[in-house]
Order: sequence, then structure tokens, then C-alpha cells
Amino acid sequence: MMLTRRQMAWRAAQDLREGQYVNLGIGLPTLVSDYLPPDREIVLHSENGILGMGGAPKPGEEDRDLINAGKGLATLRAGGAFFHHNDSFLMIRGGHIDLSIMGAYEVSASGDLANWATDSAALAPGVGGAMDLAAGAKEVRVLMEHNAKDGTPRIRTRCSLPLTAKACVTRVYTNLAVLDITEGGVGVREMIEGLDLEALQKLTEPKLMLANDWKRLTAPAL
Amino acid sequence: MMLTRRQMAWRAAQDLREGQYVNLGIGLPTLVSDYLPPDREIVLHSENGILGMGGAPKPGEEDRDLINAGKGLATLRAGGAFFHHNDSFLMIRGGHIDLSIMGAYEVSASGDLANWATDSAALAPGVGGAMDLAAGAKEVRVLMEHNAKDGTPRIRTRCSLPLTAKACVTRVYTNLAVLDITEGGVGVREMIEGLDLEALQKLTEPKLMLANDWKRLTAPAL
Amino acid sequence: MIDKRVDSFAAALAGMSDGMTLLCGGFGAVGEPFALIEAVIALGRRDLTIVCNNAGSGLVGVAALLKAGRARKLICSYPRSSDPQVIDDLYARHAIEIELFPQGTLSERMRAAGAGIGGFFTRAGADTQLAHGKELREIDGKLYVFETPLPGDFALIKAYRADRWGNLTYRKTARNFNPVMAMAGKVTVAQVDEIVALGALDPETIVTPGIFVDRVVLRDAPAGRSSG
Amino acid sequence: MIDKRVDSFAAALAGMSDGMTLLCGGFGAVGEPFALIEAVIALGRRDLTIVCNNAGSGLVGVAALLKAGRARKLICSYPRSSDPQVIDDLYARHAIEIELFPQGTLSERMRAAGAGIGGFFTRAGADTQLAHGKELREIDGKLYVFETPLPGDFALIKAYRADRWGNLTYRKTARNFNPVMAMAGKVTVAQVDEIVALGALDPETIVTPGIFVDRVVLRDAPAGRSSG
Repeated sequence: MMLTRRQMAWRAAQDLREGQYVNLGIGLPTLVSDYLPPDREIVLHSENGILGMGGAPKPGEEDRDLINAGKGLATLRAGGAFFHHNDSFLMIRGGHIDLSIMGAYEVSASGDLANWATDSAALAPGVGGAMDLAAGAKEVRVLMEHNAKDGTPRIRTRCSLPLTAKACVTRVYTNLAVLDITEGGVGVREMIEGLDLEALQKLTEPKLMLANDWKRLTAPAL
Repeated sequence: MMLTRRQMAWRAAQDLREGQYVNLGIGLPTLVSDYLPPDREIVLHSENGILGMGGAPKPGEEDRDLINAGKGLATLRAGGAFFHHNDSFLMIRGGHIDLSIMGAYEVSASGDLANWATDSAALAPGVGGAMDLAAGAKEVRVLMEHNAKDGTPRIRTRCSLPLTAKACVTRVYTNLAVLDITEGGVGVREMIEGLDLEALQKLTEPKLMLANDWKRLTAPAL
Repeated sequence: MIDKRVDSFAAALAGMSDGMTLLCGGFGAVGEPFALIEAVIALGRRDLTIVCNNAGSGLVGVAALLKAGRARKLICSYPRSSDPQVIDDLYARHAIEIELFPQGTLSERMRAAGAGIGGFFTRAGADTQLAHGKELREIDGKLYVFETPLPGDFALIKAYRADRWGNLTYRKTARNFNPVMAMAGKVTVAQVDEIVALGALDPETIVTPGIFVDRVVLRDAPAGRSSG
Repeated sequence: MIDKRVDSFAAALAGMSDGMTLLCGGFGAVGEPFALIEAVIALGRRDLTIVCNNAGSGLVGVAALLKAGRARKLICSYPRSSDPQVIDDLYARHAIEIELFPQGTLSERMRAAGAGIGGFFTRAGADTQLAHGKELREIDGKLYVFETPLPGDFALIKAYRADRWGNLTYRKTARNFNPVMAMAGKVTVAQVDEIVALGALDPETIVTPGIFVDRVVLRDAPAGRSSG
């Protein structure tokens, strides 16, 4: 069964490692923070000046001066710190963030990322911190629906939309699969029950390779 | 009578203006801090991370972690702040320091400053913050003996020693005179009693001009 | 005596003229100096260039300034923050010029202005259309783009506590762009929640030393009368 | 559980090898991580490049390391600090290579390394012999010199208080180069006076967030046994 958005976020969270400094992009990736593995200490970075960000505040504990990058209310964990925007992006550009998980419109077979501008001329484009993260984080992973609403594959041979950065994405979590972007091509690590490589390939532009140790992609009901 | 070193420092201090952010170089300029005009609030910057530096500590109040740029023990005034070296030189380079008072080996008629390297090959040269200050402070003034020990003028047509920065010095305080470096040349604002322009000229390489409103350079016994 | 406190918003903005570049603090609504921006609107200044991460939210602050048609140009990283009705309307009507930078580049350009750095190379955006027409350089096998300093005629910032020397502290994520904008403003004006006695702020924990701040105004100060 | 505390100086320096570049904090003796530097001497590493504002004072710390002949090269701004007997002797014997930078450039080069900046232009030294052979550029009518990032294989720094995440605070002017070196070290090791419980440091006043710090060691920790 196709994963829900919350299940996709849960799946991405399972790969987080003890002690990693992780930046979660706005939108879908923000949900990852709800599923951090309880046995691992992971430090969330928010580009508006937080390390050690916690989840949403309990009712009555909201502080309007404490928000996340998506402008939602947030909290700070013990050990956390506040700093200004310039130090925050120093961390990002300087390679201090171990992992950036971002949403995307498209990812190419060579790991190019397109997640800031659409074809639409109706709305002002915005880039935010995406280019800094894509260029600076030690690793970039993407969390997105496998296909656009009209069925168009979002994993492309080449991106059709303006790039955020070239050759930066190493893993993609979708509602159908977990895919690794490698020098050799796009490898399928996990697929949901009921899907085979042929079916997944039809929903994906570049040629897929099935990993020898591939597994079924499953997630708890969330 | 020739000014003593303390009288030279006193004279330079008299020109400080209310609210100025001032960096005092190591050696002779450090003495300026002993003669800050009591009717004006002046904020001393030290490149090792202080704004609002005070004078030497009273006996019993020394703190080994609180030193000035010359590595002598210092104090902090109310309103002062500590910061790291990078922010300190951001202030210097960024034009936030109103006035830098430095010592020098030579100053040229066009305001070139030479205060870091001598001809001697015996000792390792050091530049410290002099080039940052000379390039970044809003105004640079020099406090130095008018002549070297062997009588050689230190105010030169062109500097003979390696430069710290070109065309940065605007005023020089010596033990004999106060001189302004202007587009038009070197102007004498003040001379000590017993000296006339001809006598001062003999001790100075570039041509001097006497300001219409020149005065006698005097200082209290210190 | 050094006293950077001013007793009205008119005094806080003295010297601001049409056509100037204003750095406006805040990330979303947090850390945005609403009262100062309302005062800019009241002052009637126009043809402004606004540097702000977002284009404001709803109908207040920077959004209100834009809606009032006071800005010729917006330099930002992410114009459409929460409730982007004003910028959406201006954009649809081609009524404003928008210059877009990666968020870290926007911040670093202001730092460069404050730090006497003539320009710097960053990888952010180097292989994208935001680098079109800019100087590129390969350094250690990676592509970088050259970016230049971005100073402001005024920096309008929000802080938490201040003293009369202009030393500032901030609250949580309301810090964001404010300290770097303070460094980059030719005139930096801080709207603050509280003014404390000189010496009351711990010198180890002052975030913006007063050297970067020209004027301090309480957020609930009176409007005052403009002399210009 | 994240725990950056190590219980010996040997563990603090694990992985350090001959030929590495070490960033050593301190301005004069203040903020210099004496115990860490003594541990480098004990470890026997040689052919090192030392980045430090000064060349040490007297016969301790960086001066002792240089006297022991462990450094091939010193990158600094002002080698002759108080009691420069060691550097004077080495210099007279041509026994060390010295690379000199303006103090602000030295600091900014390390920041660039920590900040992912590929290089920057500064006016400091642009019209002097320290710019010989370097790229010059006129920007807005003023001469600038291009300077490159300066990373360290290790940054050895001194701080006051730490927690197990590596968050750090400093005391007064002992802060100096330590925070910027922390940013620029591939491995950053902090010698600290005190380790406190996680959450005991005020999040508003942490100067170096733990993301920049790999290991924390108490200044009076045992030497320990080197594994390499």
C-alpha cells in the first residue's frame, strides 16, 4: 500500500543515526521530527537559529518567539542553543550539518535537485535556504511523492525545472519506494507491497536497478 | 620643552570626542587610556575582544583572563562587552572603529604608514592587527617620537620601511609637534615652546606648512 | 554621556529619505520590527529598496509597507511566507522588482558589508540560474559564485533588551537576521522591549555590542513629529 | 547518547598524525590550551604546521612545542609576544618557516574555512608586501587582496564551561580566537575548566554550539595512553 505522508516521514526518520546534526526542510520533511528514533540522540538544526530543536509546544507552553523554519511554533531541547542567521548559514555552508532532508519537485538520475521554482509565472519564486543546504550539507536526502498529481514522474533522467544544485541528492524517500542515487544509476532499496520493478519503472523516468538486498517498504499505521 | 611619552599620550587624548570608539595600539598609544577626558564618554576597543575597556586593575582585582592588546592586565567598564576575535576584526575592517591611534616607525607626507617591519633581519617580523586597523578604521592617527634615536626624521617624503597601508594617517602627535597630513601637504598645528618652523623643518623631511591658527604645544607635568 | 536612546519613532528615523535601502529584520513575523516599519509608512518615504528575508505576512509590517507602494524593489530569499497576499498581488501586477538570493548568501552579503569584505565566493546557487551573469570560479574542483557586499542606508531591527550604549540582547529565534543587519546598516535603529541600566547586561552575553547600533527606541514609544 | 567528553588527553588527540595542521587558540597566554599542547608534545607528533596568533611565550605551550622542534611552519600574525625567546632562537637559526598574515585576515581565513566560503577580498595588507604574489582587485575604487580559507586538521581550543553535547562558553578575553578555530577544525578539541549537565548552559548565551566541537576534555584530565 502507498505510504501516507506521515509514513513517508516515519521511514526517513528510521535512517537517522545517533549524534547526527539534521536539518529538516519545510513542509513534508518537518514531519520527520515527530518520528525521531527514541533510542538515538539526534540534533535538529533550524536555519532561523536553533540547534536542538524539539517538537511543537504543549498547549500553554507556546512562545511566539520560538518558531521553526516553516514558521510553526517550536520548542528547544536541553542542550539546545540559539544563534543568529549568519552563524546558522555558516553551519550549513561550512559542511557542519550531517544531513539535510528536503522536499522536491524533481530529482535527476545524477542527483540533481529541483525544489525551488516551478513553471508557474503566477507566483513569486522563493529559494530560502535550499541552495545553501544543497551545496553545504554533508548529505542531502529527498522526501517527496513518487509522482506529480497528473502522474508525471518526479524522478527524472534530467530535471525539467530550474535546479537548486547539481549532483547533491543521495537518497530519495517516496510513497512507493526508497531509492539510492549512485554513480552507477538509481537503485531501488525498498518497494511497497504489491509493486514490482516493472511497475515502479513505469512510474519513474530513468532506468532503475533493483538492489540485491532490496526489501519491502513498510511502515506502521500512523 | 620636548614632551615626555606621557605628555604625548595626554596630548593625543585631548582630541578624543564624546562617543568615539577608539582602538589604542600597543606601546606608547596604550598610555592614552590614562588621560581620557573625564567629561567625555569614550569607548575603547581592544582587538582581543573588548569594547569598553578600562585601565589597569587595582591590586587585588586582577583577572588573568582579562588583558589588553599589549597583553597587560585590563578591566571592563560598565556597558562593556566581550566578543571573539572574528567579530573584533569585523568591527575593525568594517569601518566601525572611529579612530585608531598607533605607534609608527615612519609616516610619509601622503599619510603612508610604516609601523610593522624594520630593516633588521635578526628578529621575526610581526604585523598583528596594524594592517587591519590602518585599512579599516575611519581615522588613523599616529603617536611617535619626531625623530629616531640617531636623529633621522620619522616624517618622511616617502617611507623607507615596508608599508602597513598607504594614505591612511591624518594626524601625527610627536614630542615636538602636532601635524596634519592633508592633500596639500604636512601642516603644523602645534609646536613646542622654543621651536620655530625652520628648526622643526630641519628635523622633518617633507616640506612643512604652518597653519594660520597654529598654537604652542603644551602639556601639564605628568 | 553616550545615549543612543531616542524618545519617539520620528527621532528614530531622522535622516531617512526617499530611495534609500532599508534592511528589515525578522524571519516571518518573528523578530520583525513592526513599530519601526509602521513609522516608515507614517513618515511617507517611498521608492525604497527593502532587504528582508520574506515579503511580510498578512497586512502588517513589511507587507503593509509594500502594500502602500513604498518599495521599488525587494531583495529577499523567500518572499511568500505565511499569508503572502500582498506580495502575490504586487507580483501579479508586476508592481515590484524582486531580487532573489539564497538565504545564506543574503545574510553573508550583509555580513560582508559590515565586515569590510569586498566580496566572497560561495557554492550556494553557483550551478543554478541565480548565478546567471555572475562571476564563477572553480576552487578545489568545486564551482563557486562571487557575491558582493549588501549595505543598508538604514537597518531597522528588533531586539529584546538594550542599554544606553546600544548593547543588545535578543529572545530565542527573534534573533535571526537582526544582529547581521545591525552590522550592515549605515544607521542602525533597534526597536526594543526594554531598556536597562548601563552595566545591567552581562558583558559575556551581549549579542550585538553597541558599536553597531546608532539609536534605540522602545517599541511603545510615541510616534513623535517628523522634522523632515 | 551524544557524549563528546573524553577522559584523557590521549583520547582527546586520537587520530592526530605527523604533518598535520593544528589551529591553536589563545592571544598571548590567555585562552591558550596549555594542557592540550603539552599533550601534543607528549604524543610525539612532528612536522606540524601551527596556526596561532603568536609563537607562544616563555617556555610553555606553543613555545614549548616549537622549542621541541615539532613545527615545520608557523602561520601567525605576531610571533614575538611577551618573552619570545623560543621564536627568536628558531628564527635566528632559520629553523622554522613563518607565514605572516594581518590578524584579522588570519581570523577571517579560518572563518571562511568553517563557513564554506571559497575565498574573500580584504583591504588589509592589499597595498603592502604581504600581498606580493596574491590576486589584487579594485572594488569601488579601493584595492583589495584575495585570501583563501585556512582549515585545520585539528583545532585545539580552550573554553570555560562545556556540556556533553560540546556546547561551550568562555571567560572574558580568553574567548579570542577559540570560537573561530572551533569552526575551522576538522576535529575540534576543547580543553575546559568545567563540565556541566546538559541543559545547564543558557541556550541564549552559548558562544560555541556543540556542532563545532568533537571532543571535550577537562584541563586536569589524566594523560592517558596513546593507542597510536
